[in-house]
Amino acid sequence: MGLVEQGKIPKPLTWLMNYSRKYSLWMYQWGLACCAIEMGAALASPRYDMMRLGVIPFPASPRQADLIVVSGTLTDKMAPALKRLYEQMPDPKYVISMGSCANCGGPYWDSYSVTKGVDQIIPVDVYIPGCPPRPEALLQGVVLLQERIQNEEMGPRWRGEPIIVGQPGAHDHLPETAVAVSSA
Amino acid sequence: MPDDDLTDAEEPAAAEEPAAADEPAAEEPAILPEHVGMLAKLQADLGDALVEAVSNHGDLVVRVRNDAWHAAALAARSRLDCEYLSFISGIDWTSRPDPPNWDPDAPSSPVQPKEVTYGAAGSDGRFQVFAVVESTDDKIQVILKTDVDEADPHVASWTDVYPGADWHERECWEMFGVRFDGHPSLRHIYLPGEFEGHPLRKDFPLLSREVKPWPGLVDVEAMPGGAGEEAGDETAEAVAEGGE
Amino acid sequence: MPLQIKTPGLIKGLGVTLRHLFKPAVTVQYPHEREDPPQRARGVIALKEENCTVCMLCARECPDWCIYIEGHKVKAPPRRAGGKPRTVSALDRFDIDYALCMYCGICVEVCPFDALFWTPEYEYSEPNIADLLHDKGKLGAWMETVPEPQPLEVGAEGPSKWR
Amino acid sequence: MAVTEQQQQAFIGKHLAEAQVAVELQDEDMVLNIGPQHPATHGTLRVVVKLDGERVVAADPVIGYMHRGYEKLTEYRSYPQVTTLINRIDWLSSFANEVPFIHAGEQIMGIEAPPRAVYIRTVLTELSRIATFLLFLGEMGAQVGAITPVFYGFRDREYVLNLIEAATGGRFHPNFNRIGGLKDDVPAGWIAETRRMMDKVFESCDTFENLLEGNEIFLARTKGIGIIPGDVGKGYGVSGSNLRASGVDWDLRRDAPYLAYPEVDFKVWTHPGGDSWSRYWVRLQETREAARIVVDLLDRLPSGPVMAKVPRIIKVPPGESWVRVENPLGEMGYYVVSKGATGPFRVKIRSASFSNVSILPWLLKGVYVPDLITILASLYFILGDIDR
Repeated sequence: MGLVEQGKIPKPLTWLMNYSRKYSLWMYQWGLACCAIEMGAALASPRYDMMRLGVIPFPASPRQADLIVVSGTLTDKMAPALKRLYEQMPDPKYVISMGSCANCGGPYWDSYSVTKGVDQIIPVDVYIPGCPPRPEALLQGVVLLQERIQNEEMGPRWRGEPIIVGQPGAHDHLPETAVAVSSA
Repeated sequence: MPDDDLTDAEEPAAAEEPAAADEPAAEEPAILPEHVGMLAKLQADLGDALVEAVSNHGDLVVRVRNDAWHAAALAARSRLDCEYLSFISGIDWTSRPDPPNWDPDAPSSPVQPKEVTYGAAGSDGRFQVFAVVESTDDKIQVILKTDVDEADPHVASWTDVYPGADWHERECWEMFGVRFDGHPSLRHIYLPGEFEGHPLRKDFPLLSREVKPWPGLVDVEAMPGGAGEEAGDETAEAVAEGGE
Repeated sequence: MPLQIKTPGLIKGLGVTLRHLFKPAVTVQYPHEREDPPQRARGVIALKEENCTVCMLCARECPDWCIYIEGHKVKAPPRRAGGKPRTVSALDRFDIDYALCMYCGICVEVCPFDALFWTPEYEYSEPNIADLLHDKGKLGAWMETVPEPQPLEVGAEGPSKWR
Repeated sequence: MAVTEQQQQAFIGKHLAEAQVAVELQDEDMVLNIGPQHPATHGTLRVVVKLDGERVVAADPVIGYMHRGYEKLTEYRSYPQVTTLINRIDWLSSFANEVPFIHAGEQIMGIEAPPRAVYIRTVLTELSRIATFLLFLGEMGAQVGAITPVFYGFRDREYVLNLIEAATGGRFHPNFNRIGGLKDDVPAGWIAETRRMMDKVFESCDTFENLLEGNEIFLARTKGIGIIPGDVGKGYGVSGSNLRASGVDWDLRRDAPYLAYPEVDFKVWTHPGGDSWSRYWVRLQETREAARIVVDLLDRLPSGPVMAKVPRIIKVPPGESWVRVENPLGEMGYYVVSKGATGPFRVKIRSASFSNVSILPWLLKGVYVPDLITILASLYFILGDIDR
């Protein structure tokens, strides 16, 4: 399958493959805090029923997952585990950061034990705001991710090159030192 | 036991003074009638190791000497039938050093008074360990406190009296650095093993708060020319109106 | 009860399935239809720019320090004819960082001039975290979605303070 | 049903001896790590267990994966800011979290909330209890392999969350309590809607009873599993429904009255069993009882203001106060020390799950690995409530 990595797939085929991929996202649930319950509601509650969107929420292990939803507060004690499991996922892989804690540390922005944002550990494709976001907001985030998958170049994704979705200076509004301190 | 002069002088006054200072309703007696019996039972077991006792918002607060901490647990359990352990925790009574660039008016980061005061039943120094035990049959509870030496903070462990004390003491050790003599394994409970410092001590800084510039500083550029400052400044009015 | 136990489980189970077949589904087909959240839902904060006097109260009370305000002084015409010209503060920058916001509503509550409002909108995920910093233009655009204040329940006193 | 430690040890010893006969592997204990991210641990709990075959010889729960440093953060925040922060300790019953903290502040300040506010507080506390327990009832089924209860639990929970959101503006984190009362009154039509939803909750409880209580697999997996004798539970500080399921008749709503509970006639459910099934059963009854309390209070909701006269900037005078209440998960208390500033000097947060889980090393000795999951589910803890 050298063609995909080299980005030499014909356009219609790319469209077809992207279309297929976006509707069969195996989602690894990284439920951590309050947002995990809202994620659970989006998955298990009949009112939201995320499987309608082609999101399959029960992969046996991260090695079978395409998408990881980090929902909740990531602490410094937990961060290595997240990093390790993320590295086990096969390319192409996607990350949704759900809720203020996962985006930026949220209510615990000044805490001594909380990582200030998942994007300091792993690259994030979609940020969902809210504390916690409504289940519908998660659905909207998934729809947004599916749009991105539809329009994406497959080559770099397949090669496992991290696509920097957020700009490098995602934490520009924080001074450099704050970021350094939080990861220490 | 390093006795503070002030508290030492007040001890004979049987705990009336601190209670009066703490309570907005000053008429309240130091010991509520329903607590007298409980206190007598504890007093019988502990003797002069019971330093101070006071009723605080309907709860009996008893301060014991550091070396009687274990005996206090036994007394509460056997005499008062307090089988239920609610929690064990600590407190650091010193005031927090102000970080640099601190705005004393910032409503978002309250400033505590600089002078060191102690709570109900007083204290001897910086660290205190306190616990709440309850009796589920008699529906009573006692708050027990003891002073801990600042230079070498340690106190007896309760793990043999209340098995649940295990985790609470680990937490207290991690947060305040108070050793519990006789605890089977004092190791980190919340934080990763390589974490340094004791977060709940008042001198442990929150670095993120110190390095991030406070967005609440009034950032309103003066008008070029500087005229008209005295004429009805709406911003100042707003702050005055909203702030008070 | 005894009858229920004697009924073969299979038939009983299929009966449940059959009954559910005729019940309306509770699922809301989200991207195609959407259920409106309650009016009080705290989705996103809207800014009515003309009401803001750059008093900084919201930024000062914010627990997360996620509101950034800058302003400058300008001369405004006097309130009454013949009065002195006033100095008012004009808003240069009003940013709320929704990546950091904890949606507590303290800013809306402390605003003395009714410049901030909650709206129940929630669809503003972004692929780029910097875009979650809404500037005053974007915050002003949310004003269209602010619901009317609801009447209160019987027995309540006074008008709703909800904004 | 009480089992002493000696009996438990004897039990383990006996079975170990049997295992010795069966397989010559009795010395080679296996260490199994469950979590921190495991579907059956309800979040980020990690349990390291030493196994002999399928049987747990020793268990060591490792917590702290959700530690956010609450007690430190409260020292840096003002009272309104703390109120909104502590919503997130036990995120399933956020409203119930606020109540004891607000009470502690009111107690030191000497303020009382108006009766209407007290009633609405009680109603919302009970609603959050229902929301919490409905999730439990679903989860409990899921952990023994029944998927249907999860869907029912989540479906009916949404009804209650809608009510909470309509009144407070937040599905999870209401931030509705203020020192001296409530932020606002409830919107028009809310009471009628709540009554309608409570009928659904009663119906839902019946459904759960039908689904699980007659289910042989469910009974086999839960009856007699994970027995906590009452006096052991007390020593570990186990509280709430977990303790009541061990036959201890103790409920702070009745025994240390707060809010409007003295004016309500409700039953405190206990069960002598102490096993997983009793914990499930007690919570099911309490869900119903909570719905009854809500209906009862709504019938007698007094009219009037919802906010007492308080200064605009809250400054709590020097003093300290210990307030504990009966949260859905157990005894939740705040030891608030104030020195007269706009924020508290020290807040000790006594959360229920921390003590409830601290019994695990004792409880998990001698159980099978699949039962471990049932026991964890039946103890029902929230990670944020353990780690704070």
